[in-house]
Amino acid sequence: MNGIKTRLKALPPVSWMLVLIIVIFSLASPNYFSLSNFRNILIQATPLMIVAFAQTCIILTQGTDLSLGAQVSFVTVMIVYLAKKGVPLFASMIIAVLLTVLIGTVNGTIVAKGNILPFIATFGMQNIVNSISLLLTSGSSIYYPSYTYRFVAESTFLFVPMMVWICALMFILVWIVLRKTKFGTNIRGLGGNREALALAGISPVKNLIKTYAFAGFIAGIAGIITLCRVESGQPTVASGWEFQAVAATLLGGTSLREGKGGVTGTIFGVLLITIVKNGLNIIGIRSIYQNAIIGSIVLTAIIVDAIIRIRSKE
Amino acid sequence: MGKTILTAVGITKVFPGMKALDKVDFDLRAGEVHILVGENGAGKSTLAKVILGVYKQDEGEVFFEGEKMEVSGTKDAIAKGIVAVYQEFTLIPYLSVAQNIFLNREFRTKLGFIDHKKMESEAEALLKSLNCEYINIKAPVKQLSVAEQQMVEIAKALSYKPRVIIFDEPTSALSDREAESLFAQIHNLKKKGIGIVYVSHRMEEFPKIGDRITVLRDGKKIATIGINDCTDHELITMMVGRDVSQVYVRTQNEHKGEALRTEDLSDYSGKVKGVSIVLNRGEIVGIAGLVGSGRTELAQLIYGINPIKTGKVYVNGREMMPKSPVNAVKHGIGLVSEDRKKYGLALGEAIAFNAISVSLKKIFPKFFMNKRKIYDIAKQNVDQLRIVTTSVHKQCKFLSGGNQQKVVLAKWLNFNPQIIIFDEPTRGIDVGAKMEIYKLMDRLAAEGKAILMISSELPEVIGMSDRIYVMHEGRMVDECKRGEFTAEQIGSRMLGLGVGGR
Amino acid sequence: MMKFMDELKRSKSFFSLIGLIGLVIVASIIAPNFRTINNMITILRQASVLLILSSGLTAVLLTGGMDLSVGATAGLVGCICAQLIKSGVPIPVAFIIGILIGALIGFVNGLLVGLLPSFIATYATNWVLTGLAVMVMNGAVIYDLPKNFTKLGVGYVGPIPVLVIIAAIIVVILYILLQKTTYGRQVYSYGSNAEAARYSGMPVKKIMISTFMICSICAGIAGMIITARLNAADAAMGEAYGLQTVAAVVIGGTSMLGGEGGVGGTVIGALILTIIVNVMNLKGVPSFAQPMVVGIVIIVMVLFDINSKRKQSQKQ
Amino acid sequence: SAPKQNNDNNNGGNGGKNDSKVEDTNKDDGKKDETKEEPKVVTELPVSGIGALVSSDVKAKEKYKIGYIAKNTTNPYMIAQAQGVLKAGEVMGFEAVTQAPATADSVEEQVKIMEDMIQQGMDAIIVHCADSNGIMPGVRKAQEAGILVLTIGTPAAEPTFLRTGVNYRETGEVIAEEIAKALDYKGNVIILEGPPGAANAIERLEGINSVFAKYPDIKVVASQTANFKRTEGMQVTENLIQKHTDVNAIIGMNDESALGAIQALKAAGMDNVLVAGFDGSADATSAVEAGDMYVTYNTDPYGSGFVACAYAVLNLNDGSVPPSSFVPFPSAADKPLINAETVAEYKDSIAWWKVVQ
Ligand SMILES: Nc1ncnc2c1ncn2[C@@H]1O[C@H](COP(=O)(O)OP(=O)(O)OP(=O)(O)O)[C@@H](O)[C@H]1O
Ligand SMILES: Nc1ncnc2c1ncn2[C@@H]1O[C@H](COP(=O)(O)OP(=O)(O)OP(=O)(O)O)[C@@H](O)[C@H]1O
Ligand SMILES: [Mg+2]
Ligand SMILES: [Mg+2]
Repeated sequence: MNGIKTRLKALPPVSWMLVLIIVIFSLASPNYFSLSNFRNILIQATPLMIVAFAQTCIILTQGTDLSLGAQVSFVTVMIVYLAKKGVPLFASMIIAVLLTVLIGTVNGTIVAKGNILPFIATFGMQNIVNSISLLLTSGSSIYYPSYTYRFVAESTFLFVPMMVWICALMFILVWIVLRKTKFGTNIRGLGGNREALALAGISPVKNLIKTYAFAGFIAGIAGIITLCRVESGQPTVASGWEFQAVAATLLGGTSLREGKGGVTGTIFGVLLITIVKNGLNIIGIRSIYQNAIIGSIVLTAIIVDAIIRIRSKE
Repeated sequence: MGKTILTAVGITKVFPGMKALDKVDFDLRAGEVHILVGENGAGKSTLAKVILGVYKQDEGEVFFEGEKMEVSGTKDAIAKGIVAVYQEFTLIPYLSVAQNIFLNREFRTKLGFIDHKKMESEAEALLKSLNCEYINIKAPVKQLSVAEQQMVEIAKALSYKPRVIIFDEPTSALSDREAESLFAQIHNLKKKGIGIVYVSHRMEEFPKIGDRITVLRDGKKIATIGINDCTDHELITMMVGRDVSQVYVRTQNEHKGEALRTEDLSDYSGKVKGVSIVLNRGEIVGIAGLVGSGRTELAQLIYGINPIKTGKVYVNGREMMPKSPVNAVKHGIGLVSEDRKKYGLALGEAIAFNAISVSLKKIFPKFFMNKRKIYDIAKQNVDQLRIVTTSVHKQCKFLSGGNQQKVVLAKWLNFNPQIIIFDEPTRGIDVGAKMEIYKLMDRLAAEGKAILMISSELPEVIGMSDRIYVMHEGRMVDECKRGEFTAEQIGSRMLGLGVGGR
Repeated sequence: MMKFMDELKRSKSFFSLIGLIGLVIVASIIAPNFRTINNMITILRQASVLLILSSGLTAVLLTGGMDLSVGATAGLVGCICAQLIKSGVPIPVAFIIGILIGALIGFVNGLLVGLLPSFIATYATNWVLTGLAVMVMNGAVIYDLPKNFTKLGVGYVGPIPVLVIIAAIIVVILYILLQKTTYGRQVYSYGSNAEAARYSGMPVKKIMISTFMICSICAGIAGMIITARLNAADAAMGEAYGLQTVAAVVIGGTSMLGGEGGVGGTVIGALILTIIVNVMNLKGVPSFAQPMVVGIVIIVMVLFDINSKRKQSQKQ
Repeated sequence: SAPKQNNDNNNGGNGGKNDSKVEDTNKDDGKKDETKEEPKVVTELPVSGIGALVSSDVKAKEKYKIGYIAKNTTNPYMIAQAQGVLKAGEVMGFEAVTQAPATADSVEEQVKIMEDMIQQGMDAIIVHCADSNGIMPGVRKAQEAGILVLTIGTPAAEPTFLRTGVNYRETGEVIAEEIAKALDYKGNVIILEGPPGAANAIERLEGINSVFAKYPDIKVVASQTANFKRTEGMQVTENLIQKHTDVNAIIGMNDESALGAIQALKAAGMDNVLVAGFDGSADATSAVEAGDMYVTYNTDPYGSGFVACAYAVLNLNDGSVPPSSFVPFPSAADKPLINAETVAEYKDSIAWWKVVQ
């Protein structure tokens, strides 16, 4: 019992705001509080959620990866591009993910060996990857129908949508990596004290590269999921997700400094953003007000969160 | 004492623009404590890091048990059992104590995952052997106090079951009690035949643990001698390269009226409880106390860093509300903080810019500035305080600790405040620099400035102060004039014993 | 002369300058039309908005902060200004209101940054401001502004576009403010070590907030100038500038960690970005490939800059 | 009840699982053969007039809920289209809900909005697709939930109940012909393309190129993207006229980029270059009036939204279907060109943008 209480207390403040927002929306619209809508929300949250998992790993190393959104778009394009060339869909998926791992590796190498701040290095990479996606598609989307998409995006297993299962799987993967492996320890070390890692005989450079590559891998999976949702190669589908992922990660209690935080909180951050968007649509707020409202809610959540954190420290 | 296990021959290490080590020889025997002393920037840490493989030497070689060591990061050293407690913080803030101790040597379960349980129980045992069972093994080290963190660092080093262990100023963040348990541990290690290199500026520690001493000066080895073969005085002379007859300089002078007074001062964190002190012009007042007794917080309250909960501060008899350092500085108060890297200096900026950072508006009241003038002022500071540097354009991060502290002092001298609070002004700096700082404080007092000095080195407090306040757990528990009490008496007051006085 | 060269070499934007010169040489060789006076003026005109935005942002980056909301601020202020002018407010008044709104946005950003990492605070305000711009415009586009206003964007004084003059004035003001005044020194001190600046009795909150205000005011001016140049205002017009501005500042050698760099470098950075796009258009590089070139240039420039700077500072 | 789905629309995934409104015409569950009859076909356009003049006699029999999804909230074009839907709701008597993605032109968010609209139990969804392929999952889900899906402008990859809005290829052809004629079939042309991947811009471009291909003396000297934006139209033009000083006409893939080109030309003092755009926006109208723009094309978003609603309501009322799955509106037959001759009338009575202000 006490265990539950402390666990509840350990949840980031954003989780409480989440409850509040759900209550408000439920009161505002009869269509809101339904099982099917929550399923809907979970499905909608999945791609961003997975990207945010990747971003969390990067933020734990005191970095940000602005190329994640571009990587996701790139994967949707690459898979379809290859499939159209006759490569089996499954093999295309593997190749595309390997390519994002490669992109991540390049990112990591520039950041670690070139001493460039991740923000700017990955911004450069974002441009490059975007370009590649556009060149591959000549700018438009490419269509390659397959039943696989629907299997991933629309089927359920034990009453839970397949998307959500995949998301859960990715969560477990990242959680285990961060919590139960040496690599995860090193990720925290990269954010917390790089010197200490080096002195303990761990190569910060190698681990940084590995982290970006790992993030690339996760982004690759997010790309596959996104492909299944939009059923076509979309060169710009995920632009801006990297920033939303940063916001979600920070809302979830991961800090831009010192390797503090983890992937659990990130879930709440992503849910907040998704739930607000969904709710505003369901209660039918005019779209020209939506951006201002979503932005204000995210801003408020971040401020409240910061104030609570500062208070609790004092 | 055992046979020689580690030898360094003719080590030279050049950093851009300077020679940190110049053909230094060094050797360590099994079961001995070999103390390394020298002024700031003498090259002690550098030597330690060359031995560990952190730095690649430009000349010379290091042998461990007759075998030449490779320089490839710390890997080789760790494999051979050569480890260190570094001068700088080497923990990872949001990993648990246990994870930090076993960093890169994590226990794994059969599946290859980290075995947190096993690491925690091992860590617990280790800390117990250091009398630190009160440290929470599962907590992120970020939540520990500085002293506790230092003990974790030590535990981490010991966990390697080392053959050679290098301590680089391990006690500078520790209280006496913790230092004692470290010394006990060192004696244990000695008995087990482990070689220990011990770097420290605290000379009173040497006889307690040391066997031999090597003195470095300006990157050169001056001598290696047995601990009983020289006096403190001789040692200091070797370190600074000139005769120093007297460490503490204090010319008596008249006190010319009250400069600063606090009444019943308390802060929100509860670390300062109803403190009332008085500080006169021309006087040096020392505050003695244990680490954590709230002295720094008191200084910060007066200086306006933290908000005051209750109480008042008077400057020259007039009440002032220390809302922020801006306000304090306006009232002529200066603070030399205890952590120069964090609060004292912009390490990435040139010496010149640091030196004028407080007096910017005073030198250039008309908004526009003139860089020539800044450089001229800084050049004067460098000459006057004997700051060792190639130019005033040099970034402060390339200076040694003592020289950095002098830049901090320059910054206040240029502003010329009437009240100066020194918080641990000589922490981690060498005797030569220390003495120069004492001289400076004495001069300032003679000029009629009021000086409040917080220090954890009791001899320093006693040697320099005209009056001493003793602080214990946030309260001023005692006050005495110069010569009224012995070190033992003050020490027991600091511990909260024999509270009375007035 | 020697002294000048020395000073230049020591200056933080030395390496960006080499990059710019290299680029100009390459450009003149591969694109013959590049060297025409007309094209030079075109480049300056195109660079103007970016120059104004990035000079302002330099102040924020020097404090170690980040402002991701410049694009949205420009968009919002431009829209409001256009609305005001359309509804009959005199141009100078509208202009001043625009600047005030910019200042207000900067002030709010600054307050938030006291609480949150600037990166995330300004991302959130960016979101809100973008939304506000859409609300202000109600989805419409304002067009056909008075000639006196659009002159700011398209007019000439002699052979020189008014736009370029405005940008030059702002750059010079910021250069003097940051390099030659005690305020500028405080900004640098704050950026190098905010705590040390506070312990030195500097009004750190004011410094930090003021830099955000400078940045947003510049963004506001830029927004109004975009409006004047386009002779129209739409809610999304600032969008493309956000990250580009950051890139310009960083390519110019200003460190995102604060305390290092300056407006001089930023001018170079903004010119580099503008010239690259200009040359690519002249050479007919396909638009899909353009971001790739820009991305590579950003990475290569910053790599070059940072690593040569490191070597240089070690030599000292 | 009668099957209401258009016949040439069977592959759109009408699962018809749980709703009586849409039934599968392929998979016969044999329940009601006797009720099966040919759906009524609406042969005449259910509206009259274009632009602000559009009107209709169609009335909804019930208070249907019809959702509209725009591409963004920053373009007056989209706003006008939403207005058309809202106006139709008023005139025809149904509940209209309009939405747009928070991230401009994000098809992924459009899919999300569709999913959310399914939750709200819409009877019909009208969407201006940001991307033909990307919208498909949403379209399919909506159709499976028995919701009528209509597209305006960019079609969905697979047929839906109805597609309306202009035929982009046709608009391109019409404008290109107009320019070609004005140039006396010879000269140099610069084309300012739309955003990479925007289907409408691509089709429009095809239309233009197919016309110019017929005239060997007309040369397209440069064709670069201006992303539908005025800033970029201006910037790209500024750069291109450095090189192509002898350009005779510039065609922007929309009014915004064309207006940018006009700004650049003016600044460079090149005032005998013909500029053409598409959409008939307010600003373009003034530019035509002022003689800065040669011609633009009234793509009438307002009327298109209105038309789409009319067809949807008719179908919801009694199952009637449009004559084909693509009913262009307005089409060349509606005289959509706005040039010096027609601008006055357009501005006075037709202009769709008047509904926005
Ligand atoms: N990484 C480095 N780069 C450049 N110079 C350095 C570096 N590390 C040390 N130095 C310089 O080398 C000299 C020796 O430094 P070292 O740290 O060995 O001194 P120390 O004897 O340990 O002094 P302290 O008592 O202050 O710790 C100093 O002048 C210092 O400034
Ligand atoms: N802001 C802070 N964050 C983290 N730890 C702090 C902070 N301020 C003080 N501490 C630590 O808390 C403990 C109590 O410090 P405090 O400043 O009250 O003691 P003090 O009497 O000034 O002792 P000393 O100056 O000798 O460390 C010390 O270990 C100190 O380093
Ligand atoms: Mg040292
Ligand atoms: Mg202290």
